[in-house]
This record gives sequence, C-alpha cells and structure tokens, in this order.
Amino acid sequence: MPASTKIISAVDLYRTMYTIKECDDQFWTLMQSGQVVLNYYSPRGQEAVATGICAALDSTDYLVTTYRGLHDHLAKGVPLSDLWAEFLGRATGTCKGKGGPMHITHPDSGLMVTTGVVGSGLPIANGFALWSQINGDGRVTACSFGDGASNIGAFHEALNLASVWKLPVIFVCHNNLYAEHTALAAGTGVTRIADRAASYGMVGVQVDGNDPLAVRDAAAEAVARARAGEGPTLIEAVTFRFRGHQFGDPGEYIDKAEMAAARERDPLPRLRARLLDEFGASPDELTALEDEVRAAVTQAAKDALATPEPSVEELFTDVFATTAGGAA
Amino acid sequence: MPASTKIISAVDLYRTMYTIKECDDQFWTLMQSGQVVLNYYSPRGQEAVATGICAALDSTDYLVTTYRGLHDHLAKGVPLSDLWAEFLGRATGTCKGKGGPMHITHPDSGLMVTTGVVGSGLPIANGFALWSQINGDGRVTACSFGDGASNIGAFHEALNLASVWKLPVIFVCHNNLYAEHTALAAGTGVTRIADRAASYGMVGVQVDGNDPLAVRDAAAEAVARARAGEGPTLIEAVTFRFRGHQFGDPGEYIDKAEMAAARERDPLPRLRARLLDEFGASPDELTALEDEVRAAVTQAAKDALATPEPSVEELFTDVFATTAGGAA
Amino acid sequence: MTTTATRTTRASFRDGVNRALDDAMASDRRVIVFGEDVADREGGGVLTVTKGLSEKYGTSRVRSTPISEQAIVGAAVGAAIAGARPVAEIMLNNFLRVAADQLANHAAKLRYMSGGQTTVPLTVRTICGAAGGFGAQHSDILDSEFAHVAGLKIVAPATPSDAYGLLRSCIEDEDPCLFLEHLKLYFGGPKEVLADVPERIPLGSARIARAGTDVTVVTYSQTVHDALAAAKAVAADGIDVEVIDLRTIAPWDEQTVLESAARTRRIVVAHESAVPFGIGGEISSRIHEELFSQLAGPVLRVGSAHTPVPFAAALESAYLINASTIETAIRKATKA
Amino acid sequence: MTTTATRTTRASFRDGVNRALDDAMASDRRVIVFGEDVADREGGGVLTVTKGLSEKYGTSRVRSTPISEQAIVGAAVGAAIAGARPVAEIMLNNFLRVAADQLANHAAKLRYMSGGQTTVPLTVRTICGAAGGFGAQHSDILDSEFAHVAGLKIVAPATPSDAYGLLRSCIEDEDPCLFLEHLKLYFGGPKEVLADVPERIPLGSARIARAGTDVTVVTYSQTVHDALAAAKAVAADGIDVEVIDLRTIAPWDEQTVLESAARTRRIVVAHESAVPFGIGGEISSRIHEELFSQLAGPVLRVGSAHTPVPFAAALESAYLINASTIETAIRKATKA
Ligand SMILES: Cc1ncc(C[n+]2csc(CCOP(=O)(O)OP(=O)(O)O)c2C)c(N)n1
Ligand SMILES: Cc1ncc(C[n+]2csc(CCOP(=O)(O)OP(=O)(O)O)c2C)c(N)n1
Ligand SMILES: [Mg+2]
Ligand SMILES: [Mg+2]
Repeated sequence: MPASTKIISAVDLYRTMYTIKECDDQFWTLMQSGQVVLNYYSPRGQEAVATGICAALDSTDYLVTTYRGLHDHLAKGVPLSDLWAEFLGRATGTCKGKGGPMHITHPDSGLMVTTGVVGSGLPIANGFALWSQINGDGRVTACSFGDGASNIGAFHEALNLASVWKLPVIFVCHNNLYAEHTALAAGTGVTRIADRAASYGMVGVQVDGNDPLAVRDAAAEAVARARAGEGPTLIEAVTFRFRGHQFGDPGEYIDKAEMAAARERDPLPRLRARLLDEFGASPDELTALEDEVRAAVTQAAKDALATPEPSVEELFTDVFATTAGGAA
Repeated sequence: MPASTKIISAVDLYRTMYTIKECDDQFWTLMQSGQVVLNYYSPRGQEAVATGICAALDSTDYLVTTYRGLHDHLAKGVPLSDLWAEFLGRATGTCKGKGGPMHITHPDSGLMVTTGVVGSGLPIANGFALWSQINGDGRVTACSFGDGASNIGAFHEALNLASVWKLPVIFVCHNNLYAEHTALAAGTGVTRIADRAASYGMVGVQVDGNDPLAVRDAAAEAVARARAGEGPTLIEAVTFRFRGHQFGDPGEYIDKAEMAAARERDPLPRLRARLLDEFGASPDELTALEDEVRAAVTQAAKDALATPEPSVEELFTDVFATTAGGAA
Repeated sequence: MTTTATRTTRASFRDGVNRALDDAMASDRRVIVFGEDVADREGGGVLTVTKGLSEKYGTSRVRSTPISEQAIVGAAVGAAIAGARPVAEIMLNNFLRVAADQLANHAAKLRYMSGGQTTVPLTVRTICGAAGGFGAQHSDILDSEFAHVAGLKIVAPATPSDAYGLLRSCIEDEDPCLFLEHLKLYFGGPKEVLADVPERIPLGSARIARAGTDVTVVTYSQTVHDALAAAKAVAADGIDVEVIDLRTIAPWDEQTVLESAARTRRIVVAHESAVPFGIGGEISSRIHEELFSQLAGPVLRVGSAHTPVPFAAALESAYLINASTIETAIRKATKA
Repeated sequence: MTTTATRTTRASFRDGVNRALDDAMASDRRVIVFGEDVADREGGGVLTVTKGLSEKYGTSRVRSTPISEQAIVGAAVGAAIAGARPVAEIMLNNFLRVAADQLANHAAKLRYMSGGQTTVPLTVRTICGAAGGFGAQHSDILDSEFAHVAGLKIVAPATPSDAYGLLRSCIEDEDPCLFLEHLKLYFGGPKEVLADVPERIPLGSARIARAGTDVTVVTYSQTVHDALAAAKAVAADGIDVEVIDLRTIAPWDEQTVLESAARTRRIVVAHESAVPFGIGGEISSRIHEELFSQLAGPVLRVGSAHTPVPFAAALESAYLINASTIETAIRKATKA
C-alpha cells in the first residue's frame, strides 16, 4: 500500500512515540542502576521526527540511520524484542549481538543500516535509492542524520549526487541544535539547515520536529516527489535532545533556560494534549495505551536480559559471505 | 604595500597573461614534438582568473592551487626559470624536480601548496589563514580549485569552517565548465557555484573569468573583507579550458559550437583589444612586450632543458626533517 | 581448465577489464557501473576502459559521477546491500583516501555488524602504481593500507586474462572486493589471446607464473613481469626461479606459497609498494612461522624506496622496484 | 636521565596528555589545539583531555571545530606549513578514514614534494582501540594502515609519563606525527607520579618495560600492560620475559629490538590490532632478516581476531588480545 494512501491515526503516532519514550526510559533506568552498561545515545525529545517520517513510508521503503537511532528503529518497525536483545548484545538480537545499538540492521522492516560514523549514512542511502531507481521497484529511501552531520563532506557529496541523479531519497536532518557538546551556531555556517538544499537545486523544507503530524506531512510530500521520479528532498526537523549527547553526559554546556524552553515543546505531552483536545481521544484510552506499551517494553527488557550472549564461535562468522579458494 | 593601494596597470596584467599563454604554448610545442613527456594540464583560457586574483594579493599573501596551476604559479610570481626547471623535473626546479608540475611550492612568492587531489587544497588553505588570524600577520590566503571540485566533501567542510571561524581566505573557483570530461550540469546540482556560498553564510560572487579587471576588482573586495576580519569569500570566475583536460585529451565531448563561442571570449585578444582601444596602448608597445615575454620564456625553456635531472641521492632526502633516535 | 582460444586478436589489459565488465553486464542485470567519466558521453573513462558500456547497457546502468569519491563508494555500498552488483571506479587508488571510511568502516563491516543479514557484494576498481611521472599523489599502491582491514578482499592481476577472470569473480563474489589495476599494465603490459568465453579465476588462488626449483619469488600485479625478467636473467647462470603471482592479496594463497617455499627453501617477496609495513611482511612472517627450520635462509623482501614517489624521471626510476632489484635479491637468496 | 619527582599526586594517562598540551602551549606560542568539542565551553573534550586549555590560552589558540575531519586535518597541514605547531584532535582513529587524504597524501608528502622547502610539524591526536562495547566502527587501531605511509611518524604510548614525554616530542618534532591514545588507558590505565618538569621521550626510542633473559615480547600501547601481566604469570615457572614497549611504531627502534632478540633468541610480537598484514609482520620480518641463524625458533605474532570488532561483551573479550593470549605465545616460544 503506497504511503500516500496509508491511514495512520494520530493515536497510532502517539503509540509509536510512547514506545520510543518508554524504551528510552527503561534503558536509562537500567543504566542508572548499573544493571546494563551501554554506550547509549538517547532519542528522548526526537520521537516525533522518526514517527512522522516513518508514518509516510511503507514497510518496504528503506531507512538508514545513526547511533542515535532507537526512535528510527522502532518507528520503522524493528520488533521490540529483537531490538532490545541487540541493544543488550544478546544472541537473539537483530544482529546476533554483533552490531549493538550503533549498528542495528533489520531488513524485514526496511531498517537497512545504522552507522556510527557521522554523515556516512547519506552516501549509502543514495545507493539504496539508486538501485530502486534502476530496478524500478518504487521504493523510497529515507536517511536520518544530525545537524552536526550537515557540516561533514559526505553530506555535501550525497546531496549533490542525489540531485544530479534525481534519486528517490529523503534526507532527514534531526536538528536537535547540538552536535555532541557543540551548539549549532558554533559549528554551522548557516542558520537554517534546510537552506543548504539550494546548493543542490533540491527542495529543502524546515518543519517543527516536535509535531509528528507536520513531519508526516512534509515526509509524505517528499515521498510523493521521490516516487514520481522528481528526486530528493532535504527535510530539516527542528527538535531537541533532552538527555545530553550520550549516557553520562551531564550537559553542562546547555543553558538552563534553553533546556526549560525546549521542555515546553516536548512532543509527547504536546501530542497527548492534542489527542484529547482535537482528536477526541479519552484519557482512559490513552492511559490504557500507555500501560500496554509499558508492559510490552517491560517484557522485551525482561526477555532480553534473560537471553544469553552470543557464543564465542560467533566471533568468526559473518566476516565473509564466501570464503575464497586458498583463503586462510 | 597592501594590495588595495597596489597599482597594477592593465598592461601589467596583460604581461602576466601573455607569459602564461606563452609558457603554455611552449610546453605544448615541446610535448607535441615529443621532446618533453609530461602529464600536463593546460590553463589556456584561464589566464585572466589567476592574473586578476594575484593582482589583488601581496607577494606575502598565500596561494594554494591545483595540478592545473601554471597560471597561478606565474601570476603569484614563481620565477620563470625555477618553474620551468621543476616542470621538466630538473635539479634546479623549485622543488629540486621532486614535486613536478602538480606539486609546485615556492614560499618566497607565497605559492605554498599545489595539490593533485581534487578539493584537498581548500582545507589546507584554511590552515594558512588560521595561522595568519591567530598570528595577526595580516596575510590573506587565496585558494584555487575547479568547478568539479565544488562537488567534493572537502569543499563543503572547508567553506563551512572558514565561515564559522571568519578566516581571511578567498576561495576561487575557476569554473571552466568541465571536470575532466564531465560538463558542469552533468555533475553539479547547482548552476551558479557562487550560490553555494549561501550554505555557509558567506559572500559569494560570480565574475567574468575572462576579464582580468573584473576578477581583480572582485578579489580586491574579498581581500579587503578578509583583512578587515570579516571572513571568507567565494569567488566563482567563469571561464573556459581551450586544450581539454590534459595533454592528449582530444576533447571530443565538447560541442564544436560551444568551443567556438568560448574562443570568442578568449581573455587574451580581448584584453589586448581593450588595451589598444580603452587604455591607449600602442600596437608597437604590445608587440614589444610580447616579444620580450616570448624571449624570456624561450630562454627559461632552453635553460631548463639544459639543466641536469636531480642526482639519485635526492630520492632519499626530504622525507623527514628530523630523523628520530632509533630510526631505520 | 583452459578454454581453447578461438579469437586471434591479442587482448590488452584494458581489453580484459572492458570485456569482463561487458560480459558481467550482459549476463547479470544487477551489475551496474559508475565512476568519474565512465559513460560514453564522457569518453568511457580517461583510459577508455568502460568504453561502449553505456551505449550498450544504457546510462541508467552505466553512469558518470561527480567528483565525489565518498558518494561513489557509498552508493556502491547501499546498492550492493539492496541487491545490485555495483562496480564503482575510483580513478586512482590515492583518491580512495577520501573514501576510506566507506570502504573500510562500512563495506568491510556491514555484513559482520548485521550478524550476516546483509551482504555487500561490491567491487571497487582503481588504478595504482607509479609510471610516467605522475608524482607523489598519483602513484601509490594502497595494498597494505587495506589488506589489514578484516572483511575486504583485495585483488591485483598482472595479465589481461587474469584481469578478466578475476574481475568476473570479484563481481560475482558476495563480498566487497578492491580491484587494483596497475597503470603500467595499461601502457605496454603484455597482450594475450583471450578465449571466446574466458575462464573466471577464483579469488584467493595464486598462479605459478614460472615453475622453478631453486628460489621462489612471491609477487603480484605489475611486479610479476619484473620478477619474470629477473628469473630469465639468472637462468643464464643456472638459477631456476619459481615465480608465484598471488593475484589475490587478501586472502592470499598461503598453501601455494608454502608448498613452493618448502620445495625451494629460498624465498624472495617482491612488490612495488615499499617494504616497511608492506604486504611482504605478512608473507615473510607466515613462511617463517610455518617453515622456519626448513629454510636455507631468511625470506628476503624487496620493494620500491620507502619515500613518496618522486617526479623527475631519473628519481622515479631510482625509486621503483625493477627486474634488477629482484635479480639481486634472488642471487642473495641463493647464497644462503 | 630521570628527573626527581616532587609531586605526590598520581597522574592518569589523561593527566599526562593534558599536561603535555598545557606545557607545550605555555612554552611555545606556535602551539595551537583544535578538534571537536575541545574548548572549555564544550567541556574540554568528551574525555576532558583538553580541559582548561581554552580558558588558559584563549579560544583563538584552542578551538572547537565542526564535525569535519578533513577540514580539521587540512587546517593542521596549512597552519603547520605556515609556522604553527598545530595539535589536531580526531576523536577516534576510525574517523581518520574520512581524513586519510589530508594525512597520507598531504601531511606526509608535502615536505618531500616541495624538495624540503616546507615542513609539516603537526600532531594528530586520536583515540584508538577496543574497550567497553563501542562496536566495529569505533574500536579499530589504524596502526598498520598508516605505518606504511612514508613521511609519517606514529607514536603509541602506554603510560602517563610516556604520553607526556612523547606528546611533547611530537609537538616539537618538525614532521607530521600521529599520536595514538588507547581508550583503555583513559579508563583504568596505570597512574604514575609525574615530575614537576617531566622529561621528553625521544621519538623512535623503545623502552625496556621489563628486563628479562628468556623471551622478548615486543609490543606497544595498551598491550604493554597485557604483556607485563603475561610476563608476571610465566615468571612463576621460571620464564624470565623481557618486554619491549616500542612507544614509536614508525620509525621503530630496530636496534633495541634486535639487541634483545639476539640475547633471548625467542621473540613474540604482540599488538591489539589483527596479525594479518599488521605491524608484527614488519617486526618479525626484520628480526628474521637480521638474526635468522641465531634464533631458537620463528618469531611468533599474536593479536586480536582478524574480524571487525564485535559488540557483545562476551565477543569483544573473545576478540581482544589479552595477557593469556600472550602467555600462550611466550610458552610456545620457550618450547623452541
Ligand atoms: C566522522 C565522525 N566524526 C566524529 C564522530 C563523533 N561523534 C559522534 S556523534 C557526534 C555528534 C553528531 O552531532 P549531530 O550530527 O548533530 O547528531 P546528534 O548526535 O545530535 O544526533 C560526534 C562528533 C563520529 N561518530 N563520526
Ligand atoms: C579526489 C580526486 N578525484 C579524482 C581526481 C582525478 N581528477 C583530476 S582533475 C579532475 C577534474 C577536476 O575538475 P575541476 O575541479 O573542474 O578542475 P579543472 O580540471 O577543470 O581545472 C579529476 C576528476 C583527483 N585528482 N582527485
Ligand atoms: Mg545534533
Ligand atoms: Mg573544471
């Protein structure tokens, strides 16, 4: 079913966002208690971006994301249990525990690559889109990256190539206003990252990244453009990162007032309020949804913690698909 | 003497341009006759760009250029004899014959780096400008590159960093409309390369690269901006490349009509005509100048051909400046 | 098994590569080709290696790219995972240094990191080596720079038929392959008559380029020809040299090398890139590890100078390994 | 010559690096520092290694950069030629793969290509190595990837005082230096009392980390500590191990290694990055070349697995070289 005709209710969006938030909360709690030790990059605050983008994508469409990818993984449909197991390095994880949170791959849900190298996903996303274009399979590839990534060379090369070849790809900048500890303006020569699209003759749009409906609408337009053969789009979704760069980052470089203002725009309470006020949801319905999500996440966490780590033999598998003749 | 007060007459510009053209002609003749075998990237057609830029620079200012750098080398003041000797790989060359045409360095004239890797000069140019900024030496760094280079990652990273740090650097795109055999539009997502400056909050100007006076004026503004601490400028000088990408390239991918139209804009006859018409030069004066230049170039060529290649011991010198204790 | 040759025209190295691409594209629609200037509008590559392909298979499958090596290799990575068999051209291997992240951090690792869910069957073709005064930034051979990376296969043919056969194997292989084409082989390398359907050469299998009994020279790429010349030179003095052309650098054919080394007990490893921290260190070490007590003397290594590649012709030739460098090493080995 | 220590606080590896930068900046105004997040507004680096520097020396000389590794290393190249002593930080050495062109095609070659007219006295500091589940793209050690490049010096300290002394030497050296800091040394590496004016350690000189007579272990960086642990373990069985900490990988201290090898006749080379095509191949080959007939057996090499670095803790520790890997090799060597 093409995304354009896919009907995703605002409640469904909320469910996805709540799942992301709940996973994040539970990871956080496990790390704080010391039960789990993880290099963890929280997407808390950015739930609406992933949710809105994926609402406009089919399950067969592709997504390429980054180390800060939990929101993307869940929104694209990576099953909770497999994802949890991979985050914890278990044999039952999406990648048998070999990839870890920074390297989730789950082709069944179209989550193709998660990279830990800033900016490197964009050229790879082009490759998926290129094959779709040649192959005529009608798929669209979306690619997530941060504001800081828009300053690296790979961003430039990828956007230019996508434009010249009119690839069916959507570049999604999750502009959370910080790159590690560096504020946007300290590292970026432009105020609106969407404006960089002009360097490539590409459509660039800035959206409120805390509004999943706005993100979804922008994504749906971009998807339609891509499927129509009209080429790529750069979407800049402006949002925030509530939990610092990574677990353990006290975030001292963030001004208190700035953080407080950002919290006012927290996409979760905002959508929840709209569901009640505009979309006619009832408080009970939402509480039930939240309970259900929480239970599912709790179960996934429990299951993952109970599954074994991969066996040591796995160290040597999957390096090569085919072993050459005289190979060692 | 700051460039802004430097008085370079139109005749001086013509002398530089004619020197470039004459060198190019003589290299070409030597290669065609088989006397010299060289990987040679002709700047024929682009004389006005180098000449105009360097007319706005002091000799202590820095220039970083590329394999297609002969025009820059000469305009920046690298001595004819040393340059010829280096192009022919002689011991008396600027770099003792070890660098060759793609790697001319001559600090005395501010020609700091010539790189053979597309786009790689731009980040290096920033480094010169960075030290000038910290050091307060008032120097400006100019950096030449091609239209094709504006699609590589290093371009993007360098312009962004220069903007964020307000470096005293001028990025000069010699837009000769081709990158090797690929026409501008086939590889570049934007029509005016100067527009890419907007991605970095930088001033971008497009000038007629066949008019040395226009180039000089644009460069003088950029130099003034840089010296005033107001940061970098991107100058796009639109020009053409009359002799294909490199010696031996028949240029079949270039449309005849396109080439003919470009020849109409050949900067040399154009400036010559203006010298006669607008600047009151006499035909005799110009012929004398041309004869003089030709004689000087002929002499440099003769001298270079007569000098020896470097001795084989030179192979092992200059790898390191200091040899470490237990080094092999 | 050698197919009987029926064509009589002699194929150059370029022809071998071009035919491999052509045959691969004809036989598998998943094969796509891209790189700077590779389409026919741009002349089919600066060395015309891809000439005719875009006319035959269309500009969708054969594309010239902007000068964007990260975008080129990255596109190959994504397309390979998606199901294509991309053959990306990086004009010269020195430029792989701007795209090393895509090759070494991504192509080589994505299969492993995904727990085997995805494969990355891409081929990166690139020219390497010193010839004709291209200077320090255009003449390197990045063999050991990439051989250390787990997950990459590295291939370096010496002849037109190996170029054909190995390139077909790379394209058909499920893993990322780096295909190193020495510039000199494009200018004056040996020609061969290719069969109508030339055979594929399996990856990881070496070739005895010359059988001999006294000394083994292990080498690959252009240097094979220097080694053969050296073997010829010493044959006059009754020294019978075995020349092994590795063909695949990683994973290399240890078995063939060790068997030969056990026989001759005298070994020289020769390659164009510098000796220190080069490919020869691995080969030498493995031979010592396996055959220490059987060797007549230590494995010797020869290569070009450990300097950047100089421009001047006299320096470039002093820099380069050549038949006489190898000959000297062979004579030294026989003294042991 | 060891300066008498007067401070009593014990310095961590981080302290060694931080003090080297601080002292270098204080003593030479040409020293400048830049990299991602290195200024104090950004916390003085993600590991607080550069903390205090921008406050002390100003944000002109100590700058946080955008995420632009090519721009970072390129700026170091240009500034170095212009007269500065730049110390550029690349957060993790895996990211050098996006900047390899600036380091290997430019920094390493510009002196040579200019015929000695310009020098490139830059230092690139970067974290390397596997520790704590960073996975395949954050845990490599790019030692052999850069050691093969002529014109680069590569340094890999194992202790706080060597970190200090070697970093000062790198900054004062006229050539481009790559300074590899193992992540593990930042977390639980040994502490030392540093002198008020700690001594500089010359580049290219190894350190006998433990004197011994039976077997020589040649190693560097974090693995030195594993080798010392292995030496301790076998000492109980009367095996007396000499541990050589190379400290500088390129150019390495052949003399110290060969002297030790000639004495013990049994040698193990140990490093964290994989054995195939690794640093050990060079060291092993040189020892065989020089001491073939004197050795009791072949030089043995040990390293981590030749795979991408896996994520799961159990796999990461199975992947990694450790004291017991080295111990096994030592015992094997003594059997020869
Ligand atoms: C090429 C590269 N350089 C540096 C890093 C280290 N690093 C990891 S995340 C990060 C910040 C990225 O910022 P941004 O793109 O805004 O994404 P965010 O983390 O905010 O989601 C940096 C510098 C990296 N992973 N890759
Ligand atoms: C990184 C890199 N990729 C490819 C090349 C091969 N190459 C040399 S010149 C050139 C074309 C450059 O075009 P442009 O930037 O427009 O400069 P022009 O040659 O027209 O002056 C290419 C692709 C290179 N030298 N470096
Ligand atoms: Mg960010
Ligand atoms: Mg051009």
